[in-house]
Amino acid sequence: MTSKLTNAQIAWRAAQDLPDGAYVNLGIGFPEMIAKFKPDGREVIYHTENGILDFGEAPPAGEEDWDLINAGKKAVTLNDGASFFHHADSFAMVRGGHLDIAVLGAYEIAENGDIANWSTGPGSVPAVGGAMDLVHGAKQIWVVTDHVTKKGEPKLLKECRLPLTGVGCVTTVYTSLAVIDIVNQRFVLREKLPAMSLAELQAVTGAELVVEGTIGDLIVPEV
Amino acid sequence: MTSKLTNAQIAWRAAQDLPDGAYVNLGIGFPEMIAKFKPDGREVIYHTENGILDFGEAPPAGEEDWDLINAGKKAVTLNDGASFFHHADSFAMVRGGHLDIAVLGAYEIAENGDIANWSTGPGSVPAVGGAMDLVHGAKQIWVVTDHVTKKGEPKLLKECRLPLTGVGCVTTVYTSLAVIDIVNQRFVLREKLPAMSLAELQAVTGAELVVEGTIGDLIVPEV
Amino acid sequence: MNKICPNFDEALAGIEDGMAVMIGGFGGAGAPIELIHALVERYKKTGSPGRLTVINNNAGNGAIGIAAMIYAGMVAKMVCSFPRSSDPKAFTDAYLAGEIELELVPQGTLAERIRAGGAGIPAFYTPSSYGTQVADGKPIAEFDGKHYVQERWLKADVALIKAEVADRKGNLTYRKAARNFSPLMATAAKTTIVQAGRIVEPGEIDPEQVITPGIFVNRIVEIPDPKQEEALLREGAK
Amino acid sequence: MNKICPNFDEALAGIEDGMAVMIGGFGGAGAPIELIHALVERYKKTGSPGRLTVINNNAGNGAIGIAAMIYAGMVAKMVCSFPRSSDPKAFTDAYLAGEIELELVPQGTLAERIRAGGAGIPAFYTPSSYGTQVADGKPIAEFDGKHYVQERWLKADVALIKAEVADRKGNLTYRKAARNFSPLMATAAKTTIVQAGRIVEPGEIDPEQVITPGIFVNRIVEIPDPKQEEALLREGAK
Repeated sequence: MTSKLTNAQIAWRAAQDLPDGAYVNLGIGFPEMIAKFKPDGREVIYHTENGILDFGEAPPAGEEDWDLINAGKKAVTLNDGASFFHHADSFAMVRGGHLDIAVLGAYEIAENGDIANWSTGPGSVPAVGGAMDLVHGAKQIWVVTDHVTKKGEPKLLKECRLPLTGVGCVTTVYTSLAVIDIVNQRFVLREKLPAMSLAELQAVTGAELVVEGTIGDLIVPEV
Repeated sequence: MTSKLTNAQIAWRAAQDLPDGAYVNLGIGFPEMIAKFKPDGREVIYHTENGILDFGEAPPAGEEDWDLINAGKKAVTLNDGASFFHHADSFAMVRGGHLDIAVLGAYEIAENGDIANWSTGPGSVPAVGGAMDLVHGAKQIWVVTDHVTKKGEPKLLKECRLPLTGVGCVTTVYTSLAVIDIVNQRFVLREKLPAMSLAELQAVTGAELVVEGTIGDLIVPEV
Repeated sequence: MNKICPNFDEALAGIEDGMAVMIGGFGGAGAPIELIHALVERYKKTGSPGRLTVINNNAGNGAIGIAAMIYAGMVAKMVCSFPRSSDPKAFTDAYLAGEIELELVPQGTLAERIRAGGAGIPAFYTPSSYGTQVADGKPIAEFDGKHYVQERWLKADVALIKAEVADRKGNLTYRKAARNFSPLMATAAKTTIVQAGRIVEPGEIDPEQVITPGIFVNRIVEIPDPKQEEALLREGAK
Repeated sequence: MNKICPNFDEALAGIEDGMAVMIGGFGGAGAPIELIHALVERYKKTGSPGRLTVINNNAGNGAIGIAAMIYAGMVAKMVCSFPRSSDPKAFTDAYLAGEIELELVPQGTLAERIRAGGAGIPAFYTPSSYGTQVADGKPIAEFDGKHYVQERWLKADVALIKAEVADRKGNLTYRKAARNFSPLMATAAKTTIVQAGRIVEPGEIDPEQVITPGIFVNRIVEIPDPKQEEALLREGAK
């Protein structure tokens, strides 16, 4: 197997697709990194479930205001034009289809767009947060993820095995090996690492990779 | 038939029952007069459907601000402690049971608490406004009304004949002749004009007047 | 990101025949008179947009605002709670002549349906109108021993609203009771078009005091010293 | 009308065993630490109120706030979306030991259920959780070709919330993202109890800027310089 993208590089690649003027919710953890790599010259407005629109970067250490946090409970700052609102209004933005993009992590993604990202099954404390709302709200649902599990097993599957977060909702998957759109319940390969053959990629993917037109090279700088 | 109360006198009588600290919605027209007669020393907070809590009296003529109106489109003023909110929040106050009292006019009231006050039937332009929400929202629904129609027919009936505004919701009726509570789907007579006998009052009432305990004298000053 | 339009043509572009148009305002407070009249002028010149469904609490007063739309013949249907006003002739005549359709919705249900449209709630239950003609044909359900009427969300192609202050990102504040339905309508329309009395830089509206966050707004046109419908009527506007 | 209480005893009077208590806050922002700890102290002294159902987005962090309630043994059930935190030991241990019940609700559904409780909407439909375990046993309906889950309103006996400014009539403002669930909870509880950092005269809060109108508030206690949960945790509070 060839070398793969780091999480930061996956985030960088996803960030290149952020359109100017988009309203975007970045999931807790890994997806939050995307904001760092937004291309210059594009204005993107970030939403957080706990009631802020148009927040900015983290403040310098020691200057945190713990009443000014994002959904991951990390301290943030405000951009000019920010607003505060309560949780029902915040999820009206989500559920009402007003966000352009929501980006999530995932345990599993199925070729029909199903996603599992909240529960590894019985025995743990279940926690869902806003994910079940986000997957049905934004116009596009992006997933950023390693292409395979830590054990090397495919995370892109014909059907999810873990408890679902949402059905038929994912639109694009940015992985450590490829960029894949979900179109008509199929994984359509858009880009792959140039050093990797289609057969090699298919071998670590749990459902058919459909090719439509040219496959782009997934080339990402060191970040 | 003996003399009867004027609308202003009916409003005065209803106003005497406003509790200190109550949140109250006064319907368009006749019920609005109640505010004028609130006994001194009681603080009552008025709600209007179009998004104001704690509004005050009408401004002097010529000093109206037409962005500061009540549901009857009349200019109002603000008390200290007023607030503005949008229509969904306004009706959350209504539907959610946060108002203590809503006062409405009526064409007909039935002994089970049904009220008809929005439509005189086919041929006219129907208009319902906020009445269908108010009748289900406030803890108490008061009606202020002449005891009979202009033709002298009872407005208090066994069953409403006109299209209903709400079912089983009216709690007290202040009429030109009497004060009547609706308890267990019966008209319970609380007060009547002293010059009028119970038989006389019953004769202009379309359903049985139940007497429980003493009937008070409905005595109202000239206003 | 700059949602400010230099003129009515750009602000009102894409409003087509047969669309559903939410219009802010309760009585004269919040009525976006300049936007409405620009649309009426366009209709008079081009014959479009016609056959509109107009959603507002009322159905016009006198001969300005929504009443002017009705007189111009642009309105096929009104969705409202109270189609009466001090001078309801425009609507009343058209309605009694069978030239305009009416969907009568209790005021709180109208507000909640619009909110639901903006919030992605396809249906909800309300006690309002249970047992009345207005509930005829609607699903009824019992919860905790009480009956409720199922109501559907209400969305629109376009919302025309009036704000007091706006910034280029679309953040809005309103003036007093002119707020009414406008923050809800902004959430429930595909394209929300705002006339604002004043445009400020982003950040000049305190984030605590933004009433409509910019995500709900698509286009803004600045109308300093806007007309107030009720004031116009009292001045005898025709 | 004066909703201001001179002390915690009056502010927290009437909270009884088995009640449902909504507690504002998301993470540490908006957590009414002083109210919570006054209630914990009362429980430790008197053994009441116990067996509480606590409704909050999270399930406590470290050993303060809701975690302190759990450690004290007052909480029978948590209704929340995300019972994890940087230090979720209090809840996790109790949950895995079977000592505390969990009703897991997606965050947007939790917010909407509370809003519905306050707004007199007994049930509504949401796309959230359709096709997942979380929807098991809930009614499903199709609208316009898409499936939705029916959710019920959520109410409480008591809400404990934290405001920045209050007046004696109960009008409130919040501080930044400490707003979160609190304005909703204020509407959905029989008794809403507020700790406010500052009390001002009615009229000093601009009517345009009131976030929670006083109709939703029952009692207020003034807590100048309130503790912030997250700041306390970072200072190493136990």
